[in-house]
Amino acid sequence: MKKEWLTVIECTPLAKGIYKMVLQGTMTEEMESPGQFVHIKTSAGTDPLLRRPISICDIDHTNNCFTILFRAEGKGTTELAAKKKGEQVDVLGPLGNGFPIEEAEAGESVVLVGGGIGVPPLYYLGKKLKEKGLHITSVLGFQDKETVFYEEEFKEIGDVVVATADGSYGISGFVTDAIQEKGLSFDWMYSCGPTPMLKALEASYPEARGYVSLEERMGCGIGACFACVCHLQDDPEGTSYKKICSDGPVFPLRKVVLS
Amino acid sequence: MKKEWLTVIECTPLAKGIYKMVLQGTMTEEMESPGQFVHIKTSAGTDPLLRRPISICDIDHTNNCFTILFRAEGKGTTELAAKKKGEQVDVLGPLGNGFPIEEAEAGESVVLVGGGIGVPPLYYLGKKLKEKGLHITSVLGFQDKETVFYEEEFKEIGDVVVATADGSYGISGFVTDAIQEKGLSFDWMYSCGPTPMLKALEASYPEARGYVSLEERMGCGIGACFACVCHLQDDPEGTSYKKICSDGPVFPLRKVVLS
Amino acid sequence: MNLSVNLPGLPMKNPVMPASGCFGFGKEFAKFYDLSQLGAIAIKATTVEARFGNPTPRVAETTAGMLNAIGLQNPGLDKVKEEELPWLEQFDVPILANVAGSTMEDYETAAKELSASPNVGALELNVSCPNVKVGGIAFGTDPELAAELTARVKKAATVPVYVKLSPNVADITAIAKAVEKAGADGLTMINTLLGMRIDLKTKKPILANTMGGLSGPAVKPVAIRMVYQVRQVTDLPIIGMGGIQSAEDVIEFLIAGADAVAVGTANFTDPFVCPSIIEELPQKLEEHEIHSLAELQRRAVAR
Amino acid sequence: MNLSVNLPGLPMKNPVMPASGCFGFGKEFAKFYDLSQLGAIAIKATTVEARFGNPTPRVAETTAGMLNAIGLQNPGLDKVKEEELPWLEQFDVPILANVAGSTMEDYETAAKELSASPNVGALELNVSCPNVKVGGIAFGTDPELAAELTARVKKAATVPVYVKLSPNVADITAIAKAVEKAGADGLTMINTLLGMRIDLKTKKPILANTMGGLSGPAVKPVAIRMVYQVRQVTDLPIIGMGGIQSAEDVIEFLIAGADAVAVGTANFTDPFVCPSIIEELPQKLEEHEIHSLAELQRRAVAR
Ligand SMILES: Cc1cc2nc3c(=O)[nH]c(=O)nc-3n(C[C@H](O)[C@H](O)[C@H](O)COP(=O)(O)OP(=O)(O)OC[C@H]3O[C@@H](n4cnc5c(N)ncnc54)[C@H](O)[C@@H]3O)c2cc1C
Ligand SMILES: Cc1cc2nc3c(=O)[nH]c(=O)nc-3n(C[C@H](O)[C@H](O)[C@H](O)COP(=O)(O)OP(=O)(O)OC[C@H]3O[C@@H](n4cnc5c(N)ncnc54)[C@H](O)[C@@H]3O)c2cc1C
Ligand SMILES: Cc1cc2nc3c(=O)[nH]c(=O)nc-3n(C[C@H](O)[C@H](O)[C@H](O)COP(=O)(O)O)c2cc1C
Ligand SMILES: Cc1cc2nc3c(=O)[nH]c(=O)nc-3n(C[C@H](O)[C@H](O)[C@H](O)COP(=O)(O)O)c2cc1C
Ligand code: FES
Ligand code: FES
Repeated sequence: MKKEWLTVIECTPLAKGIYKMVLQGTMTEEMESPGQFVHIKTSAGTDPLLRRPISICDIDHTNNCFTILFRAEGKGTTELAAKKKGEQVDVLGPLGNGFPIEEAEAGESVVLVGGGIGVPPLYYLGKKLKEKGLHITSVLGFQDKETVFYEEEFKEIGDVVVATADGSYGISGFVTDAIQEKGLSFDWMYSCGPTPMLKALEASYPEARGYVSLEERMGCGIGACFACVCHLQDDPEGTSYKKICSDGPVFPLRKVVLS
Repeated sequence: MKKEWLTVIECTPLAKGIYKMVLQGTMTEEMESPGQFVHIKTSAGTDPLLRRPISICDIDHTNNCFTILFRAEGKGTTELAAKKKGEQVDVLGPLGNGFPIEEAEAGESVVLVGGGIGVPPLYYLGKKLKEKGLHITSVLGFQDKETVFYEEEFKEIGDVVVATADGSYGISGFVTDAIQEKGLSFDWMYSCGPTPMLKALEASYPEARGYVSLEERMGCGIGACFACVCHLQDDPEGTSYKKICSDGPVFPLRKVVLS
Repeated sequence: MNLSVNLPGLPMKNPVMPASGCFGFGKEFAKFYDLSQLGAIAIKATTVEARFGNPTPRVAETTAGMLNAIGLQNPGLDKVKEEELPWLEQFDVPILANVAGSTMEDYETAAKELSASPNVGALELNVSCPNVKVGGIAFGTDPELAAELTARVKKAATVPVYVKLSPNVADITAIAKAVEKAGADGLTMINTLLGMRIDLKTKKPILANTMGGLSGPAVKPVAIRMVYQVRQVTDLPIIGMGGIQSAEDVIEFLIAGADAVAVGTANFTDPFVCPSIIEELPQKLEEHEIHSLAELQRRAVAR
Repeated sequence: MNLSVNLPGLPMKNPVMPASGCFGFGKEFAKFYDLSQLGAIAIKATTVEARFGNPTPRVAETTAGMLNAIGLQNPGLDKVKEEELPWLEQFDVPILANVAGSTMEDYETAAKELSASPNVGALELNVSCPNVKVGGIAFGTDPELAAELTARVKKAATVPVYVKLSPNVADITAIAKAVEKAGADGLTMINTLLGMRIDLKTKKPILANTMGGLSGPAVKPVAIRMVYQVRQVTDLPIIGMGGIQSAEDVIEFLIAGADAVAVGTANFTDPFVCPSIIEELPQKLEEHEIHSLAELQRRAVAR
């Protein structure tokens, strides 16, 4: 965990509103576990004030670089998208705990289920799982054809099924529809995406082994402010909790209350 | 009076903390009277929020350009100084009423008295007065040698006397000391600088004909908010007033209360 | 989309007006655009006698905001009636005349006289200006005084009366309810939050008046909260303000419970801000799937 | 330059501490720097029983600020005493323990127990948290209740007691005077301003709790004003806070009348903000020709 000025090596549009940024700096050395995130100050000064949490999508230890993919939507991400090659960005990271891959064994099959801007953290995860010798199917859900990204990259690590909500590309419907339609079976499920998607997955596959990565509005990103807590499924009304930023963002399926 | 995005043609340091910026745009067409100012939004967004008033130092109608000189001190001016050639700047102007030069006649002598960052508006004024055939002596006061600027430029329009408060360059002392030391006499006095300087001039030359340009913290810069009013010397406690932004910033000597 | 909003005394083409004190009497902005585009105009506070106001500096920038201590400088009732208001008659726009004073009698006199002007659609009682030391501030923070003043001004006035609420209170709903009971026809809120800045060079407050009123984007969350709170306790029309800079900000106020809005400080950074917002508003409403202003107005924000 | 400040119960190496709720119990920041560098640490509000707090979202960004509605989540008195405070003993830094509750008895119990911990130098009575619906808020806006609570906690506590004032009041000096009379050893101010933001997409408040507390640079002018006002009416030590981001901001608070300061929201944007400010402070003081902190403290800002 470091606060460092990183250098923008690349910042390019990938799909409608979606950008790819490659950042370089010594912070990369600390990045091991897929699914961690960085917390980015998109501009000096107070406008906007808070950092923006963005998942690490890919890591290149040789060049001390890592990749993030993000949707330029609000003020902070729009400013981030405007950074040019060579500019410096104030980044805190790597933060949180990524996807555990120790238990998954060579030869087993994995489904990576990503929804929209939840897709990025699954990419480096997939690479790692492939290295371990697992069979990977990626099910990637997007709004429409224009917002599809990284299909080719995921193809390099396994099979890919794309679904779009409006049916303009791939399977029409949600990722759960796509998994069913393809009749996919798997030993492990790793997922990241909007909460309703994660809930649907937990409901449809109540026995599945695996992990989900969550999002929540954050203050500090390091576990100090209690902005990002969630209840546990075995104590949904009680005082036990997990912090998404520092205990997560990745949790075992059915561990925490998705809300 | 326009709100326009102007193009930065040049932005270079002139002296310690002092920058010269040349801006291009159709707004220049409306600039006639020397001593008017522009109101600049130094960055998009809310940080900083308000515009910064900066005097017009020189006008080049041929190229639709004008020059400003400013001290990079606080947040806004520091950001302005960081602009690069080709960038666009949001400018409101030209604002206010400049120095009247109708009454001054060819052959008469003029002293231009500028203090620090009050020097810039006197430059275009001097050029105009020279065109009219007046004899010009510029008395320019600065803090120290490092903050002296535009001495050469003023030499092109007449005699120049430089004074520095710490004596590190030119005459040691204030502009009033310099005028006395040189035994200058003049038909007209035009001045811009810190209020204590203007007060000292009015006190030392109670009969002088001429004009002073004032500064005040501004809100709107166009006469709507009443942030920048001053009392009149013939009604110092009453309800009559002038707005520095829209009635001024230039007023006849001894017209308004300097405070 | 039909943007018109019909408020007591103020038949507005659209829900956007410049806020009092941030637009003078309109003359300066008329050089930039046709004032008939505006939903209404809230003119600068008028007192019975001309006032010079406070010594300068009167403004200080703060992070995402500004402090002002103008001190109600204005040319006085007679001049406003004889010069400023008649000049504004050339525009097709209702005027909300902001009234201030140090005694209840002052308010009554100004209210009576201003209501008689043909283009004054309504009055806005400035009971909340933090920059006047006599009276003013106390009226706005004490529900009983505010109610008494409202009742007296209602008697004196011949046009609807809006009361401008101060945010410098523990419970804004108490004042809102008190002035409603006293007969107010509407509420405008919020006035500025009392603030201060110190110049490190001089070690003294930047404002000659020491303290001043904070406005601008910094205060918007406080304003939204107060509009929301007041909307829960009254059905009076609310003209919301505090930090508005964009059509999105306007929509946020409307959802919170405002019927119309006023734009203050933003006029200083962009003289075209009001017409720009008015132009953008239909598209932004559509983007957010709002098909009429009526959909939003008076809608309690339930969660 | 000697930066030390000796406040009741808090022998501080320098006038800078992190603000309660913005620093947890220090563990996270200890990964970035040695906490012994800090003047003091204000730990997260502690209640007798563990609390989960409010539903999420609990934070919302605003212009130059943020809203929070954490809802006093904390592990409860026992755990704070047995785990958090002992862990902090490894650092050479006095602790200001923030105490919250819904009843006076809660406050008394927590105060009594926390004062018994060896590294707790003083207590900070959180009578002003806008995020708890029972009790809390009322204590902070009613001078009599605040005074009664202060008196009772003073009896229960064995270390000095600071009262944390709410800015959501019409007259902050009234509360300050009331708690001083009731025996408070110091004041900390300001807590957050009540605010709200609405999400245009959902048309609902962003915070699950509807409203939350506004902090960050946006509120600094309000905080400076309140510290200044309170400094005119009391000689109690004041720990000032609200929007501090830099050494200059610290100096502004000291000139306004604070004896020390706390840094809240800025810890989220820069985890190193406290040590950076401490490092910068001597140079910035020199730049502004301030030769000792004593020069500034208790100096009424006259103009
Ligand atoms: C652990 C984690 C990993 C993430 N990874 C990615 C990623 O790889 N790519 C990507 O595009 N997005 C990712 N997000 C979401 C991303 O943080 C938000 O889209 C972003 O903060 C929005 O900022 P903005 O400036 O566009 O929006 P604004 O509307 O200006 O944001 C206002 C405030 O709300 C917060 N906010 C708004 N939406 C979200 C959200 N969905 N989640 C958390 N905070 C939010 C912002 O951080 C900011 O504080 C991730 C979020 C989390 C928590
Ligand atoms: C009519 C007029 C003409 C001017 N011409 C020039 C010029 O040609 N060159 C130049 O360098 N400066 C000029 N100034 C002064 C210049 O406006 C200030 O130096 C500048 O606004 C300071 O901004 P900042 O971002 O550096 O400081 P900050 O401290 O960030 O400013 C904070 C706020 O205070 C205001 N402020 C601070 N100092 C002054 C000041 N001296 N006068 C007015 N407002 C101030 C700022 O505008 C801003 O609103 C002029 C001022 C006026 C009124
Ligand atoms: C310079 C200035 C002068 C103001 N004068 C008045 C006034 O005369 N009467 C009044 O009721 N409000 C006055 N206000 C308050 C505004 O009308 C408005 O309530 C406040 O500024 C919040 O809106 P904003 O954040 O959009 O500026 C003034 C505000 C500013 C900034
Ligand atoms: C996320 C968050 C949590 C807070 N929790 C507490 C708390 O538990 N107790 C308390 O007294 N103040 C709490 N505060 C208020 C801060 O201590 C401080 O008074 C306020 O944030 C103003 O300072 P700032 O602008 O530097 O953040 C909290 C503030 C924030 C932003
Ligand atoms: S964001 Fe602060 S605890 Fe998670
Ligand atoms: S700055 Fe607004 S009237 Fe002069």
